[in-house]
Formats: sequence, C-alpha cells, structure tokens
Amino acid sequence: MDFSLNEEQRAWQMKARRFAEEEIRPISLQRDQITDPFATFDWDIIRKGSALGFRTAAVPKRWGGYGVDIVTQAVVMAELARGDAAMSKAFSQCWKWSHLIAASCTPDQQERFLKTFLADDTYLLGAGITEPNAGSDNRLPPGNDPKAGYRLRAERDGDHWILNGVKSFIAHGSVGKLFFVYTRTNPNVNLKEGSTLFLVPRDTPGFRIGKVFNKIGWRFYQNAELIFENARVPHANVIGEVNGGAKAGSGETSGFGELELAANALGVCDSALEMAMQRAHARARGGERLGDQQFIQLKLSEMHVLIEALRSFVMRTAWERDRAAQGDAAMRESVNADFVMSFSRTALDRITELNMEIHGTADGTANVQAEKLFRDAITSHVAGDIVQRITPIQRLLARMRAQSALAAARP
Amino acid sequence: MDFSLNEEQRAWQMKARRFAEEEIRPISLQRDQITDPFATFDWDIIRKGSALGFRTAAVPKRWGGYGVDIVTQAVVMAELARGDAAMSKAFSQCWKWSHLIAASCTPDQQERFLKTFLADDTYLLGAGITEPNAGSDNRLPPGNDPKAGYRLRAERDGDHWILNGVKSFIAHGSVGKLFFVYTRTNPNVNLKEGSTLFLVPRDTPGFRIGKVFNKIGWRFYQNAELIFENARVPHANVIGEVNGGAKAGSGETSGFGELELAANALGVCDSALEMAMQRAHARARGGERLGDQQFIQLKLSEMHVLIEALRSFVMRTAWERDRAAQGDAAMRESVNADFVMSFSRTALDRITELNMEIHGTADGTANVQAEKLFRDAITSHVAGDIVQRITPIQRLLARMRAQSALAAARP
Amino acid sequence: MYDLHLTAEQVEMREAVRDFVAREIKPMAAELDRREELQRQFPPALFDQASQLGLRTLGLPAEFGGAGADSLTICIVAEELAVGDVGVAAMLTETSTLARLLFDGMLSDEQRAQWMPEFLSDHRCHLAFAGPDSEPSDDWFYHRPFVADGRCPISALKAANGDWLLNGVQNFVPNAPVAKLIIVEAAAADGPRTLLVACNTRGLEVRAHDPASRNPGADGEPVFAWNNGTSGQLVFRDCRVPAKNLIASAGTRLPDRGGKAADRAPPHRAAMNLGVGRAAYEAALEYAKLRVQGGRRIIEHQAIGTMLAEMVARLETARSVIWQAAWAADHADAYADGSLPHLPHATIARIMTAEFVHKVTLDAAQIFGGSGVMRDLPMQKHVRAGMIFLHSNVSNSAAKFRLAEAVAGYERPSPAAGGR
Amino acid sequence: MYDLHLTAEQVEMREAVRDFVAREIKPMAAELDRREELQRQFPPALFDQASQLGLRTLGLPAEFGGAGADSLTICIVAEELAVGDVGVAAMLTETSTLARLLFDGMLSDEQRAQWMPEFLSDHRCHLAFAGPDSEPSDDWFYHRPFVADGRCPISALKAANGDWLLNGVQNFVPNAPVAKLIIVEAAAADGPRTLLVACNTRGLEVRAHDPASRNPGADGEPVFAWNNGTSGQLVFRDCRVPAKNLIASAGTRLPDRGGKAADRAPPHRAAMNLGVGRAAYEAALEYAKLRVQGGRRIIEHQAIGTMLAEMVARLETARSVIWQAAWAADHADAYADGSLPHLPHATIARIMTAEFVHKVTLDAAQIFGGSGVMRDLPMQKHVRAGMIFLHSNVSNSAAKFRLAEAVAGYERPSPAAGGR
Repeated sequence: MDFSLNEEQRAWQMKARRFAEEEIRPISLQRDQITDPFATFDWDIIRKGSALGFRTAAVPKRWGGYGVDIVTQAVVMAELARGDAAMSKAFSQCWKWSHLIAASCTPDQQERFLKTFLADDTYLLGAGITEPNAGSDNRLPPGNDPKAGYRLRAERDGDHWILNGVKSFIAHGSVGKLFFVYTRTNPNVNLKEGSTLFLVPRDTPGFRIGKVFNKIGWRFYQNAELIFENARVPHANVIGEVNGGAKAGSGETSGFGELELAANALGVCDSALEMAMQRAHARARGGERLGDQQFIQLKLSEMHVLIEALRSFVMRTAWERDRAAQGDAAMRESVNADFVMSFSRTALDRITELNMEIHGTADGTANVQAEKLFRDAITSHVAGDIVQRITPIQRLLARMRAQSALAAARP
Repeated sequence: MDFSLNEEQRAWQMKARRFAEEEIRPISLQRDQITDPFATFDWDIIRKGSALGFRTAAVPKRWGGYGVDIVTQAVVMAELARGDAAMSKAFSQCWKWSHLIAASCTPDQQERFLKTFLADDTYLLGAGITEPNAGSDNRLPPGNDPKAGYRLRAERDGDHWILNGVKSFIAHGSVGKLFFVYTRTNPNVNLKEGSTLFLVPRDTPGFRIGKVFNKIGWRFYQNAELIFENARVPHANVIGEVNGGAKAGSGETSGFGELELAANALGVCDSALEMAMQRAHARARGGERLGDQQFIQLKLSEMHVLIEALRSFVMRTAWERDRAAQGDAAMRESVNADFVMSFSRTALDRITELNMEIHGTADGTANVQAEKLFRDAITSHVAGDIVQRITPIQRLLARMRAQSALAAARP
Repeated sequence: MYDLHLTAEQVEMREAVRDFVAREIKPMAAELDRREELQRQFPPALFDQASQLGLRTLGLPAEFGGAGADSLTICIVAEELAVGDVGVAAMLTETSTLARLLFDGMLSDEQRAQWMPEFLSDHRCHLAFAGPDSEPSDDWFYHRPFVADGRCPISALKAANGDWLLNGVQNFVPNAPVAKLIIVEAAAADGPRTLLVACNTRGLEVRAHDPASRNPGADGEPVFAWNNGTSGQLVFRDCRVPAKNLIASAGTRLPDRGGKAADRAPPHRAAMNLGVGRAAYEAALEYAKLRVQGGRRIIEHQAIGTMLAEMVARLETARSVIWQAAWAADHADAYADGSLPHLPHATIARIMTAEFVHKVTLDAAQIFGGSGVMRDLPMQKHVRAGMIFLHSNVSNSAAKFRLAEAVAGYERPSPAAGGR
Repeated sequence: MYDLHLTAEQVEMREAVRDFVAREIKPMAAELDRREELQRQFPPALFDQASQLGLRTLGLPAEFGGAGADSLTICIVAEELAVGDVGVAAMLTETSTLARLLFDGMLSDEQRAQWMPEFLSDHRCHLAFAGPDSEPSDDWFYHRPFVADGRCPISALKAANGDWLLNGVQNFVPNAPVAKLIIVEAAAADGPRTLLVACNTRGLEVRAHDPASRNPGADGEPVFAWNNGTSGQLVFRDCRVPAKNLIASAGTRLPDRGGKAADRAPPHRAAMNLGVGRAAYEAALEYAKLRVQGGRRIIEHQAIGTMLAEMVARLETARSVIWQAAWAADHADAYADGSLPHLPHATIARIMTAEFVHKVTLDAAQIFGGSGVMRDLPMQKHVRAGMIFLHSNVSNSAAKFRLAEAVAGYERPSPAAGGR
C-alpha cells in the first residue's frame, strides 16, 4: 500500500498546478461569461498548454509523446480542473485518442494522424456518437432492435464511404481537427452488428459544423453539431473492421472515459472547497468569523469528507487502470471506473452546492465564482446518470450467472 | 501509487477472512439473539482468535507481539467485521492499548501489564471515559468550564489514589481485565488541566462492574458500568503525569480509534453487499431474477459505489497513519482519520438500509440477518456524530489562522 | 370553502385519546419496552378502556353501532395512539378497519345479525385477518400485469354437510393473539374461500411465536416477526367451520395492503407512522432542552437546533398531506370539482410520511447519543418502527411504482380471480 | 369543519391564470429564455393583460380598489404564474405585496388619496422597494440577539424647506426596471427614513445592470444578479423628494424578507417556488412519455418512473403545506382553537418547498439529459430558479434557525431601531 506519487508523477502534478494557477484561472471566469457560445474558445491557452505537453501527454513515448501513466493523467486532469473544468477537459479530451489509437488503429492510421497531431499545437480531437434521438441507447442498446442507437449512415462507394446524417452535442465539434465518427453500415441489424467507426478529418468534403450548443456551464468546452451531407471518407480511415464499430470502440479498456470525468470533478471540488475554507476563515461579522459557526463547520466537514473519499477512490482507480494496462487480468475486470464516476457525480453536486450555501446570496446577488462552479457541476450531469449506474451492476450480475452456470456444469 | 497489499498483509487478510467465515459467522446470529446482555459473550471465540494472533496483533514485536502495521490492522478489522461487527471490535479494542502504551506508558508499566496481556488468552482491555453526564464534552470541552467533561474523582492518599465515581457505557466493561480510566484530579480547573489517566486492573479493591447496557446491536460486544467506591489504585499506575491526562491520551496520534470504526464499518458493508448481490442473483419471481429489475440494480449500484469509495478511503488513511507512525510530519497533521470515520457512518447507514430494502419485508416479517446488520449499524451511530464532524474542521481553521497570523507577522 | 378548522368533536376526541395515552398507554409502554417484542402482552384492562372510548369500533358506521368516525378523525386518533405505543395503535386500528370491512361489506344481513351483538358488546373482541402468504417482491412490478403467486397456507375442504374443514399453519398473523374473530382466506380445490372463524373453534390453536425460533418465510429464507403490532401463529388441524361462516366465495384484498384500492384509502398506517415520528421528536426535543453539553443546553447548538427544525418541519408536512389524503378518501367530489388533482393522495401520504419519519427517528436517536440504541429505552423502538413502516405493507419502492403508473396513466389489466 | 374544497371563484381564478399563462406567458417565456437574464424585458402588453386580470393588485383589499384576494388565492395565483415564468410571477407578486403594505399600512389618508388613483388606473404602474444592503450572514445567527449592520447605500439630507435630497447608488433592486413608484429607505443623519419616490423624479436614474460588469456586493466580493424577477440599479444624484413623500420615519422591514413577522406571513414565495418545480416536473413528464430509449417510452423504465413519482409526491406535499400556511396566515384563530399547533407554518412551507423543488428540478434536468443544461431551453432556468429560492431571501439554513428558535421557545430581544 503506497498512496504517494513518484517523482515523475509529482513533477507533472506541479507543472499542471502552476499552469492552472498562472494561466487557466486568470481567464477562466472571463471565458465563462462570454455570451456567444462560439466565442468562448481561446487558442492561446491551448498553444501554451501544448507547449507544456498537456495536449499530447498520453501519447506513448514510442510515437513521440510523453506516455504518462493513468495515475499521472488523473493527477493532471484534477489540477487543471482546479483552474477550470472545461479547459482541463479540452486537453484531456485529446488523451482518449491516444488510448483508442493504441487499442484499435492500424500502423498506417497511426502514421498519418499521430504525426500531425504531435506537430500541430492546435490539433484537437473529438468523437461523434450522440445523435438527437440516440443518447442512452448507444451505451445500453436494447437487445436486437435495429432502430435503437445512432443512425448516421455510411454507404460504400468504391474506395470511399459516403456519410449522411447529423451528430449532436459533439465535444470539440467546433474546434477539432479530427473526429472518430460512429456510423451505421448495416441499418437492418442492431447497433452491435451493424456499425463502423471512421476517422474523419475536419476538411473532409461534405462534412461541416452546425450550431454550437449553448450550455450553461463548461462554456469554454464547445459541443457542436457535426453535419454530414454526402461526406466522402476513404476506406483507409475505417478503424477496425467494417460492421465492427462496437468492437473497435470497446477495445479501449482503460476505463479512461469514466476516470476522466471523476478526476475532473475532483479538481472542481478542490476549487470549491478552497473558496469555502477561505470564506469561513476570512469573513467575519460582529467579531465572529464565519468559520466559528457550527453550521458552517458542518458544511465544511461534509465537503472535506466527500472530497477526500473521492480523491482516494480516483487515485486507487487510476492505479487499477494502470495495472490493467500492464496486463493484470483481475484489474481489467474491475468496474471501479464506472463506480468512481457515479461517486464523483454525488460529490460534485453536493460540494458545489455547499460552497454556494457558504457564500450565500442576499438581495438577489450571488458570488460569481461559486455560481460558475455550480453551473459547471450540473452541466456534466449526464456523467453518472442512470445508465452509468446500472451498466456495471449488469456486468457483475452477468458474471455471477456465468460463474454459477459453470459451477452447475461441473460434476 | 500502489494499492496492493504486501505478502505479509495479504497473509493476515486471508487468515482473518478464514477465521471470520469458519468461526465467527457460524455463531454470529446466535450470539446476537441472546436476550440477556450479560450472556452474549463467548470466551471460546476469544481464545481461538487469540491463538491466531488477533488479540495481540498490534503489540510491537520487541515486546513479543506481532507488530503489524496499521494497513494490516485495517484489513484484519474489516475481514473480521464481515463475520460480525461486535466480534471484530472485541479484538481490535485490545489494539488501542498497544498504541497507547507505546506512546505513553513507562517501561515498568509495560513490563507489568504487557507480559500478562500476551500470556493470558482471555486478557481483554477497556478504557473508561464516558460518564452519564459527560459525553461529547469529553471530546470537545467547552473552554474553561471546570464542570464540563468527566467527573470521576481521584484523590491522592500516599502511594495510592482513591477513585470515586461511575463510568458508563464502557466497552469490555464486563469482560475486560485492565482499564484505562480517565479521572479528575483537580475538579476546580478544566478538563485539560485537571485530569489524570490511570491503569486500573479488574481486581482493584473498591472497583466493580455495574449493569451491562442492553444495546439493540453489537450484542456480543458488551458495554458496562464501572463503579468506583473508594477504589485504591497505586500511584505507579498513573499514565504520563498527574493532571496530564488529556496529554497522556492524546500522545496516541495514530488516529487508530477513528480508523478502527471505519474499517469495521467497511466489513459490515461488505457483508451486506454480499447478501444483497446474492439475493439479486438467486431470487426469481415469474422467471425473472430480482437483479433483472432496474430499481434493484440502482440500489446495488449505490451500495457498490459507497463501499468502494469507503474501501479506498480507509486503505489510504491506514497508509497515512503508518507514514505518520514512521515520522512523516505532514501525515501526522492529516485529519483524514476523522473524515473517514464520518464517511463510514454515511456508507454504513445507507448500505445496511439498502440491503434491507432489497430483502424487503412482507406479512410483518423481515430477513433475520439483514435486520441484524441494520441494528449493528445504528448501534455505532455515535461514531461520526456532530462532534466527530466538527472537530477536524476546527483544527483546520485554527491552522489557517495560525498561518495567516504568521504571514502577517512577517515583514 | 377551504377551511382547516377541526370540529369541536375532533378536538375533543384528540384530547381524550391524548389523555388516555398519557394516563394509560405511556406508563405501560415504558414497561413493555423492556421486553422482547414477541413477549409484549397488552393488559386486558387497557383493551376495555380503549373500547369504551370507542377506539375499537371507530371506523364502523354509527348505523352498525360503531363510532362512525370519518377518515380524518380516524387518522387523528391513530397518530395519537402511536405516540403512546405503536403496537397498541396497530392493534386497535386493525380491529377497527376490519370491523368496517366485515360488517359494512362482507357479511350478509343474517351473518351480521349473528355476530354483530357479540362484537359490539365484548370490549375485548378483536379481529384478525389471515390471507395468502405474500413476499416482498409481490409488489415489485411496474408497468405490466401483476402475477400473484402467493398461496394460502390454509386449505379448506368442503364436508358433506357443507361445513369447511380447515388445515394448515399460518405464521405472523397480525392481531392473532388478541382476536376473537378471525377472517381466514383458505384455498379450496376450486379457488379461495373466505371464512369467519371464532378463535375458540375446536381444531384452531393460536400460538405465540417463540422469539428465538426462526421460521422460514414465504421465500424459504429465515425471517422473524417485524411488525408494529402483535402477531401470532394460527394452527388449523381439521378445524370444522360451519357453512354459514362462509363470508366470501373468493379471495379478499384489504385496501391498505396495496393495490389500486389503496390509492384513495384512508391513510391510517401513515397516521400511525407519523405518531412514531412524533414520539421520537418529542422525546428528542425534551432531552435537548434539558441536556447540557458545551456549556449550554444542546438545543442551543446550531447543529441540534437545525436537526430539530428539520424534524418538526417534516412531521408537520407529513400531517398536512395525511390529513389531505384522509379528507380526500371521504370526498371524491373534490377530484371532480378541481379542488384536488387526480392523484392517489393516500399513496403520496404513505411515501412521504415513511421517508420523513425514518429520517426523524434516526436524527432523534442521534440526539440521544448512546441512549438512542438501548433496548430498554423507547427511542430504539421508534427507529425500528420507522423502518418497518418504510419497508412493509407495500414498500416505498413499490408505492412509487404505483404512483408513477398513475401519472403515466397506465391501466393494469385486471388480475386473475383470487389475486390479493 | 375541515374542508379542502376550493370556492368556485378560486377555481375560476386559477383557470383564468392558467389560460393567461398558456396563451401569453409561455410563448413569450420561450422567447425570453434564449436571452441573457439581465436582458430579459417583459413586453408591456403583458403587463396590461395581467393587470386587467387583477394580478397586479391581487393582495390589495377591495376597499382600496384591489382584488382583495385571500392568502390562499394569492398562493394559487403565484404558483400558476411561476409555472409560466418565474420572472413574471416575481414581478407581479412584488408589486401586489408592496401595494398592500403601502396602501393598507404605510400611507396616511392624504398620501393614499394622492397616489392611489394613479396606481389603480395605470396598468403599468409597478412598485419596488430599495432598503438597506444585506448580506447572507445577516440571518445566520441562532439563539442570540440579532445585530444588523447593513447600511442604506442611499443617503437623505433634509433641505431647508423640508424636502429630502437623496444621493447614492443601489444595485440589484427587484422590480426597479418596471417600477413607477419606489419605496426608498434612506439614511438620514439621525436614523433611517422611508420615502416614496416616483421613477421619473429628476435626479433619479434607473439603469439596467450590464451582464458583463461585476459589482462588488455588500461584502466586497464580486457578485452578480441572481434573483428570479427583474432587477436594476438606482442612481440618486441630488434627487429632491418632497416632504409629503415621507411615509415612515424609520426603517421598513418587509415581512417576507425574514424576521418573526415572516413566520406567519402568506407563503407567496414558496408558492412561486412550487410553480418552478411544477414547470420542471410537467416538462419532464411530457418528455418521458414521448422519448423512447431502450425500446420503450422512458417513463416505463423503473428508474424514470420512480423519479417522476418522487417528483409529483414532493410537489403535492409542498402544495399541501403551502396552502395550510396560506390559510393559517388569514386564520389566527385556528391556533387558538387547537386546529393548528403553535408553529411558524410559513417558515415550514418555505423550508420544505425549497428543498423539494431543488431536488425536483435536478431530477427533471437529469431526465432531459444534455437538453437539461442548454441555455436556450427552459429546463436549466428551472434548476437555477430552484437554487435561488433555496438560498436567497432568508436561506433555508437561516429559516431552520428561526424554526428551531420557535420550538425552543427562544424570545429574541427586540433589535435596535432601524434593523431591517
């Protein structure tokens, strides 16, 4: 048992903390308050962060990246999110690719896209799954219903595929240069058997960006519509096999997606707690500090308890995912990444709300920063939703069934 | 970052797990259901556990114990509690002594009491703090009020002290052979300045056991009254200094007391989850398993999430306490042991209740074991109470004040 | 015209019951609390007094000799009784509810003429109901037809002369130890039959459950008695019940045991549940005003004050919604004229009260510290009683399914005959 | 006699407001929701219609030309309006509440004669109140005297002819952008004065808050507008107010802004809060009936069904306790005759409703998934409105302190004059 970071991990943590304090925090609120959802992005912070390695941190060393482990990734995400949840996610969104590419891409694809990604300090990545009528069905498809799940159509045309349809709410949709797009290549069978995953560069003919969604929080992080009108994508951009889209995506077993949001939430919680402790310490009325009041102490206590539980759980899970990546079969089976994401939801909602309570409101005004954290928190409420909560249980119960079937089969 | 146990820790875990399954669990419910609160104890399980080292696990090796670290202690407590919370506590209650003795006792005291403790496989330990009118005041004394806190009086009489008063709700009161008794040696000043801690063997003249409290849970673990009527205790049994009782007690900085209940709660939670998963897996109505129902899946999910968060937090805190014991100053300052105890309260209440929900009730009946776990859970509700929650916050805020005073004093 | 004034009769009834609780029930409950649940036995004198106050026949219409109280009054009384002792409240409410069901619905005129005089004149004549076994998951279904597979553990065989021969053992029958008349649903070869059986019928033995013995429940796992009243075991051995005691040729579903009828039934159980919460709150409030820690009465600490405020807010809110549901049970026209939305108010009252009171009892125990979990003090009884209300007789989970079906407009296909 | 029937007038009024909401407010609200909060401006035609329905003068007694509605009717209306748009509800309720306070309490007969005709005849004449600055911790005290140190940012200097010269800037005054008459509490050398100021008085400028500018709040930290109505900045520069406009020679405490008077005040704000919850619930219910995932309408999933059941149970319960408090505000005798316990029912309604609706809005947003957090869709507005009710105008934490003091029987020493 050892909960400490090694030297390299610690160095990344310090670098991220400094960057969050010196670069992210000073512009966080200002970017948040821009009304036009298209105008919230800031390329300068991306370039600065790229220079420090935050964009490419997760690309394995053999391809020229930093190849940091998942513990480091968790630590860096949390530190950056302490400055701004959306800006942290703008970097970590690119890490998914590193995981997926390692799991599922051909050397040719790696060659074509990784080099550009590493060289261009504004090269951002996105993935297109959600469609207006396909949300939780993508994640928990109902049996054999061919109508359930995403419907974006891809049809073969010689060496190319013709894509038609719309993806919505796509992260980095308006700023990304390369997208992982899930399509239906056989609309008559279910999602699992009839979908294909494509690499689609931004400049693909017939592919354009629609509206940017006007979210109430995570303002810097843009979610947009991707519109495909006879978009032509070369066959060489298929990831995995045709009609093997579900498999291509699930080859990435790091559990990074879940851990990513949990680590991000941890950073936001830290930021809220910092504010609340500072307020309790510094604010006085009639000679009495706010923090002298028992009901404030109880709120602070609840915040601390949830945060330290979350920190413990996030770091343990990150370690588990590293072990899984190194081939530990038991860890590969662990569903803690799902659970930690659910737990982060509880902690994040409660902690940002308690911070608002401690700051209070009066005369119809509220503390700007506390309110931003609350908005950021509820914006990510899809993480840790019902599907997120029941999926791992279904897996665990299925495993119990398989084991008892096995036991029953034995003499 | 490494969340795994080393070989020795793992061996203790396996030994405790086997003992819980083979020895504790078979008698747990039966002991629980005995009506007479005096009659619930079972010396046989104590002897068997002693033989395996569970009673003396925490005594340092140089005194002939096993000297296991705190991570191991946490793991063993959780495993034993999986069998029965009260039986686990019957062993771990003895470990406190090992911590306190290392921190505060003289070599002579160690010599006199440790040897007997190690040799006698039914030698159990207890500590007397609570009195009928002194509960939370002992832990959070109100400023300078000499009336607040315990009142048991000790007066000097040559080489002896004469003790008069009553302690209530004392763990192992009816079965212990040695007690750490907090007394007032100067009733005119506050608790901090006027209290003294004594070692009081069971056979001390003038000292006897009163009633055993009839708790609704933790039935095996007996809390009793200690009655002192001109009890004579030698001066050589003073721990630390006269009027230094508060300090003598606080010399034990392992945070073990808090961690103890959190680790115990973890074991009870594991036991409840096991039951609930088994029920969801095995019980079917009309061809459908209970676990196929979404609302059951959500309850199971909530249980898993809380348990894994708690496990992460308990193990991290145990590691921190080991580091603190090894001299790590930052870890010594950590208040996570308080926080993890608060968190364990939340998890324990919720998980045992969810287990009851999953088992349900009908026609005025309930599952016996599920109801026992619920009773055991609420019986420990004093752990994680208001005092427990606000004390660490007061320490953190005081630290902030000291730091800002320091900063202000600097040029 | 919206008006929350109680009638003078209602206020008087409440005062009378409060007085009865203070004088008779509380002193007795304090004594009983020190015993094992299954060994609690109520003194017969208590029955007499309660019956003389009209509590045994509270819900029975005046035309049949009862007190003819409306649902609101019944709830007011149930709450007050439960403040004193939830077991007494449950026992009296069970008899009062069954009396209405039996005498104002199930019995023919001849049957009523036969049993009514005895029931009315004997202050110790209580009622019990023994129906099919059920298990928790009976009510755990949503948006689909209900398939009841609970079986009657009692079998009925028709004798040549038309009498019925009952055989079988039924555990955990509420009111069994005190009932003089028992409504028994038994399985005959061609379907269920409901019979009225006097407790002294030859071949029927009423046994107390041994607290140490663990009977397997309907699902085969060990269970133990966990209700708020008194219950016992019925053993039928060739028990011959005359043909004229047949009171229904099919199964009987009690309205407060779930099902659509429960949606607008008077929320008696919720009212008792509220009484449990009040008992816990009142004890905690009194203690918080007396106990001094930290140099002042603990009620003056913000944390304790906040807890007490939350407790009283929840209890007042629960009462508000219980009374609304009680009134609605007697005033179906209020749904038609727009005064109330078309919702199952009794179900809502049940859900909210159970969750509120559960929290209230845990908080109250917290305020009491170690004394909150002592078997010989009343607080732990409140905590456990609160849990029982939360999980039994349609759990809150199942009640929410029923409420959701109501808002979704789901119409369940009628169950096969004999469903309970 | 306990009776929950609404009068025909109450039902009609509710139907009229529902109709108004459906026809006028909802279409407009959908449009307004796409704008930044501080740029929302209500179309004047809406004011006219609302006023013609009597909503602007709802609480004003009939003898003064108002609708003379009782507290229950006011709460029914406030809830319905807030289902349409909480901002419109807050604006109309502010004017209606202030109208009663002003014309039926603060003004002398002469003053009433001067202002009443204009107020009654001008459908667009709204009212605002500008009092001392407050900050959250103003109400965060328990079991000890209250020391208010909020200062009036507006100063009043008495001119030689008795007129008052006002100077200063006050931020975030509710209704400021729409008010034609403003009740101003200003600090004179010898204590506070309350004056009635017409919005077109020379020297008074009413400004909209720039959404991007961050004004420091009373505690010096940056704050931004966070209320449910419309608010603005008042700038006084040597604004001369005639002596006859002096309406109180001391400060003015509005009952629904906390303090003991709030305990039994009509729970208007709780009713609006409930309307917010209903808007969220109704949208979620509709969506859950339409949206198909997992092969069926999501309302048929147990998890969604349970959430909707909890939502509707909470809302019905909140309405029950709000109506109880509303009725109690008009019927003090019910406390005396034992129909209601001696408790601050408005405070209880406020606490329960705020917590319920907060949870309801979060659940509703959860059902909507990503659409629940889109700025140009109404759901996020409900979530934020719910948070505002939970934390502002006496936060729930402070309301619980007041309730706890009530059950503890704590009597606060009267505050020094001028406390708000």
